[in-house]
Amino acid sequence: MFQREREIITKTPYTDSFDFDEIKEFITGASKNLFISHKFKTSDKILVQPRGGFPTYDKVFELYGEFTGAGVDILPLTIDSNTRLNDYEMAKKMLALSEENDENMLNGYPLVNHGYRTTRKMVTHYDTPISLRHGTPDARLLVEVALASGIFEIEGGPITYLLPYSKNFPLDKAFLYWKYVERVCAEYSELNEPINRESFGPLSATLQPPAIVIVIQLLEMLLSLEEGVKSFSVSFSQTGSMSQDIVSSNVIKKLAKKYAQKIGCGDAEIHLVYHQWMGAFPRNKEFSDSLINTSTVIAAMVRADKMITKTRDEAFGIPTKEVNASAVRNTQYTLNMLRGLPVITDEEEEANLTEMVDDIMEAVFNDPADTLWRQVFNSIKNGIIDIPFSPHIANSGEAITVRDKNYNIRFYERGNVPISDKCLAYERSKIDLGEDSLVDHIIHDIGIML
Amino acid sequence: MFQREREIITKTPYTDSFDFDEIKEFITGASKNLFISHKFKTSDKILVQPRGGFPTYDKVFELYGEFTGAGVDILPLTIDSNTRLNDYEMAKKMLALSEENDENMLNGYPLVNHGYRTTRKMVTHYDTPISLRHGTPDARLLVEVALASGIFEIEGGPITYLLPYSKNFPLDKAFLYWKYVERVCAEYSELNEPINRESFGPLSATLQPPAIVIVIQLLEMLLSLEEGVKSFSVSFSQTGSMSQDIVSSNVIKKLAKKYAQKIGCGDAEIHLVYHQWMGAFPRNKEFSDSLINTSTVIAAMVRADKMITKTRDEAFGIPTKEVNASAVRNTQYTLNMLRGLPVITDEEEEANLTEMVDDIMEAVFNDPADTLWRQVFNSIKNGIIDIPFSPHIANSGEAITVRDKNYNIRFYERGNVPISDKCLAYERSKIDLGEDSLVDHIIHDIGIML
Amino acid sequence: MRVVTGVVGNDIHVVANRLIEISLKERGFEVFNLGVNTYLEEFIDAVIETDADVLLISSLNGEAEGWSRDLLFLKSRFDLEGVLFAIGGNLSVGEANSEEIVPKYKAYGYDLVFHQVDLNEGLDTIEEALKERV
Amino acid sequence: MRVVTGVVGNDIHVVANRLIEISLKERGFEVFNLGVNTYLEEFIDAVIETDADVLLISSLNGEAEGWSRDLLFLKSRFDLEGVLFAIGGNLSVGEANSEEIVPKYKAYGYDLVFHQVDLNEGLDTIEEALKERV
Ligand code: B12
Ligand code: B12
Repeated sequence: MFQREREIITKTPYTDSFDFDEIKEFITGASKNLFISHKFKTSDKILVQPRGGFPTYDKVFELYGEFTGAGVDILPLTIDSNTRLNDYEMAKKMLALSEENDENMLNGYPLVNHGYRTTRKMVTHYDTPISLRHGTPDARLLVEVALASGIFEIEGGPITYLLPYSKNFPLDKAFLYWKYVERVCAEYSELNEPINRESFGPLSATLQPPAIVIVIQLLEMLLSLEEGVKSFSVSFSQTGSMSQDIVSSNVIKKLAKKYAQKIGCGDAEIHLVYHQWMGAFPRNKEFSDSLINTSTVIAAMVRADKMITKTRDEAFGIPTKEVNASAVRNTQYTLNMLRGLPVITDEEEEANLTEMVDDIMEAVFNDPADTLWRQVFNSIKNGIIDIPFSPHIANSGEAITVRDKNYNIRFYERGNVPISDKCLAYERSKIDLGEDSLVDHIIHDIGIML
Repeated sequence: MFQREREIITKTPYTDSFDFDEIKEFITGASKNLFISHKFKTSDKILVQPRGGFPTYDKVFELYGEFTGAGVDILPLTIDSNTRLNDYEMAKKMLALSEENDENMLNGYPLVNHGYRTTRKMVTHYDTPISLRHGTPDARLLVEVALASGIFEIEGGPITYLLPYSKNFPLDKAFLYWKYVERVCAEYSELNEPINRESFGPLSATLQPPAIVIVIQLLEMLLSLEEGVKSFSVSFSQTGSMSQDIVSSNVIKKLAKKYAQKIGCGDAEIHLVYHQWMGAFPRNKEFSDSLINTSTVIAAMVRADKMITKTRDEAFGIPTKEVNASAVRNTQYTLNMLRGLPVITDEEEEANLTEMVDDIMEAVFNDPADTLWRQVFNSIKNGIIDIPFSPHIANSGEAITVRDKNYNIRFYERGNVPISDKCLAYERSKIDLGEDSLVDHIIHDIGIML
Repeated sequence: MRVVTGVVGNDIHVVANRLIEISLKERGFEVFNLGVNTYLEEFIDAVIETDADVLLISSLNGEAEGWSRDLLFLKSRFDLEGVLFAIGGNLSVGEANSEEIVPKYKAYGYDLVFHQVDLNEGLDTIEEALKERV
Repeated sequence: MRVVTGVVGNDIHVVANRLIEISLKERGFEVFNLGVNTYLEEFIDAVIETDADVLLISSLNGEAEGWSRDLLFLKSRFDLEGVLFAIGGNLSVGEANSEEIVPKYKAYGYDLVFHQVDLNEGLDTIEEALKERV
């Protein structure tokens, strides 16, 4: 049945024809070096992964060469935004233009159009784990092509790739499409080292409250483990407050273990990924360097297993390969000097955050629906899960957050998010709007790194 | 008597003729903005001070303009190395050459040759506190000229400007010359806001054990407070280990208070200054940027009151004013994003460090000499105080330090430094030379940031 | 004054869009915000439907050029003489400078082009242009 | 082979000097290390006293040029034909490149000039130069 579905999905004029037997054989015999799950096990440093993707094969090949020279740990394959919205026709057109004119008419690699036979050459050539970065609500075809290419880490999830990345895509479909992705990953995980799934914690990267981020991370983890995935990464991005990042890290690590055990999946490997600042970047490139370096120090402080880097060109556009590779080199330099960092805890903040997360999780589990994905689906619709600055129509957008004077992100309005009065009071007690209107305060808080 | 001495000191063909009455009047009426002691009181951020000085007046004036544009808090006036060794004749010759050829033939500003009348114009023009950075064992004339110019922070001390900065200068003389400096500072402190004295914690900037650094900081503080100075800054430079920096900061803050009270000077204001990495810099300028920014983060973590910056050109030579100003701008940018940082303590390490410092201090105080400076003098001669990599003949150089795997600096040999067997055992228990010879290990440890 | 705004193409960067809506309202415009992920045809339809004075398109993710190639054709099908066409945000993939970008987009049919220009600065320019038209 | 070394002028950067002493000894030289803060006359005196084959001067703090102007004069007063004069470290105030620095210092009377050159690389070159002389 499932195999039949896979055949239908993969049969399209936009990609090359699928030979599932050959793919199975390829994965079974694939080099361990292609599996990030293996690298996590065998490395004791924070793995460094940049972002990056160009329209043409040659440009990605060169990009990987640069990254390798800079001491990269994990290579990225960032997909263009047309492919993300399954607009393969537009992607094709723009790819053709990019190839003809040697100009980048796409903001990433149209993997489906390139196909797995071509892409696999590049993957096996570099023999380094590659992570698929996309933002696609319906990633079924894309993930099939990725796995067949030898890309053994798949980022995303039904919530994290929907709420920040889409306006109209139907929520329930996203859950079902991602269920498909989880199942494919789980199946292939039995052939060799496990395929790693990673959730996308940054969400819309703007004033995201850690409680909601963690809830979404936990839920996507559970949805994935349920289907048999054995290696999963939860993630979040720099909040703007080192303290809040440390608190978030401590809480998410503790709760990921707890909730995985709760559904009998305590055997799965759970990792923590930290994203360097994902919000609006300064237009002064030296400031960007400072920001990025500070992110690196914080990643080390929060004891992440992997960190995803930005570049000094972030405010301007897709970075050149040289600039991108420099960011990797500089990050590795800094990580190498940070050793034996202090272990930090903040009992009060951790208790408050844990309580908020547990309360929201409980509300989700109390939804009367029969499966977890339907519970989550309902919880988004009724605003129990609600993120600021989502373009998606299903997201209620009633929860409002602002920064306190230490730049911690706090709930100002909880909307329908079921955090307790006590927790809300705690959050609000930290806020001081001063003379500003709420809107001005929020505009300021969006731009703290400018 | 003392005034007579001052008249003799200041009567030299190398500087302009002193009018003490006028100087007194000037200081009495001087703008509060020139006093760093005042700025410490009225500011709640880490003050940022670059390094810098050029041979000619015009170049320093331009440098200050750049710094001001970059949001500097404290301006530096770095003195050339000939003046530091009282070789005013050579300084004069090189200043002339620099002025004629518009080339920098000196590595700093020959303040004595320029004189206070000229220099004061610049000082009052910028109306920002200036810190005198020199490294001079006999700084009597230099400090007279500085104070008369309106430079109201004087760095240095009889130990910290001797052991790292001189080979043959007689130790006892240095103490007496600095006693003179302290007395002048104390006298002028009564006219307006206090003159701030600052000790130079980086010493030879290479594998300096925190215990010794702190002992020297405390002793120079005591020698200064004894003479009536009311505002003093202890300092140290980045060790290479964030944890060790935090431990050092906690211990030095606690002990500075304790020892100041012990001599009845609990009313003096004591500040903490942190130096960005003072050791060998990488020749990759992006790495230098990363290193410097990491230093900034650590400065915030150790809750310094002031931080002294380096530049991306450190490995190459005296930086241009533009590069130097950029470093200030970037540092302020980073500091501004670091708020509400966690407060960190490490009881075991702090106890060990405190015990070592107290033991050494006790040994100094147990010296039979009748004054503190003689006790310190004897303690250096007999190796109770002993720093690695000192060019000075009086420094015994028997204490040997290496880094542990977390880059903390540890005693490998204590020489004659009176730390207990227990503490030495603790220090050595952290060291693992591995396959390396001691020399190779030390060479590696010197170059960790390369 | 009526203004139609939104983010063109498959672009879902919503933050600027929210701020633009707030700013336009503060300046007294009647705002029809189509939000992110809006195709060129939808913009044109909305302009006609609302009889707008200004069409203010944002693009952040580098897609704008691909979509703008059809603008002249669409414009030619309706009488949109009185409407001010403005586009702003980040108008290229990768770093580019305005000297190159602006003429290119003007040729595509925009009256005002703001590549990496501060929002308030851009809105000031738009208001001035509107005054001149009257 | 006998080598006199040290740091010239009022320069007190001692770390390199310590490493140079160790490296020279490891390479089998008989080393007379005058340490930091050594004037040119003292170097020349030591070379004569020890009958050295090499004078290896370091300078880190940017002073070297000021002191080196007297080298030719000092050399002319003694017969130092057989001695190899080498200088290395950081040979200018501020950043400078070797293409400018090397000829300048050669004109001052040095046989080998190493501006911002790795120590081992420099010592290799010195050893080769010594072999050629024999
Ligand atoms: C946050 C963010 C995201 C979030 C967006 C969440 C959301 N739904 O909004 C997430 C993480 C989901 C995301 C996704 C992607 N992003 Co994004 N993102 C950013 C980031 C870091 C900040 C954007 C932001 O919110 N800024 C704050 C707002 C207030 O500022 P602003 O957007 O710049 O808008 C101001 C000005 O542009 C101007 N302006 C805007 N419109 C107009 C119009 C007029 C007329 C005028 C006068 C002015 C004006 O005024 C605005 C307000 O001040 C930017 C980089 C940056 N700028 O720092 C990249 C960036 C825009 N993203 C980029 C890309 C490529 C993507 C992705 C395709 C892939 C990826 N790299 O992940 C996907 C896009 C998916 C899609 N379908 O579009 C690129 C675009 C590249 C290019 N143009 O060359 C950027 C520049 C990053 C980069 N350097 O690669 N992104
Ligand atoms: C540590 C340090 C200090 C310590 C020195 C402690 C001590 N007594 O040794 C302190 C803080 C006291 C100090 C003081 C000063 N310093 Co300082 N210091 C440094 C620093 C950061 C590291 C030097 C070091 O120990 N490096 C480690 C050793 C192993 O490397 P190295 O010295 O570069 O030597 C290697 C090579 O040069 C080469 N080499 C050296 N000699 C030779 C010879 C030959 C033949 C060959 C082949 C190779 C070779 O091999 C060596 C080993 O690998 C450098 C900047 C840098 N390099 O990162 C500045 C630096 C050398 N200092 C500088 C200056 C100006 C000063 C001061 C005048 C003022 C000031 N800025 O504080 C005073 C000098 C006082 C005086 N009278 O000389 C400048 C020199 C400027 C220039 N040349 O344009 C530098 C470059 C910093 C800067 N960018 O401004 N300093």
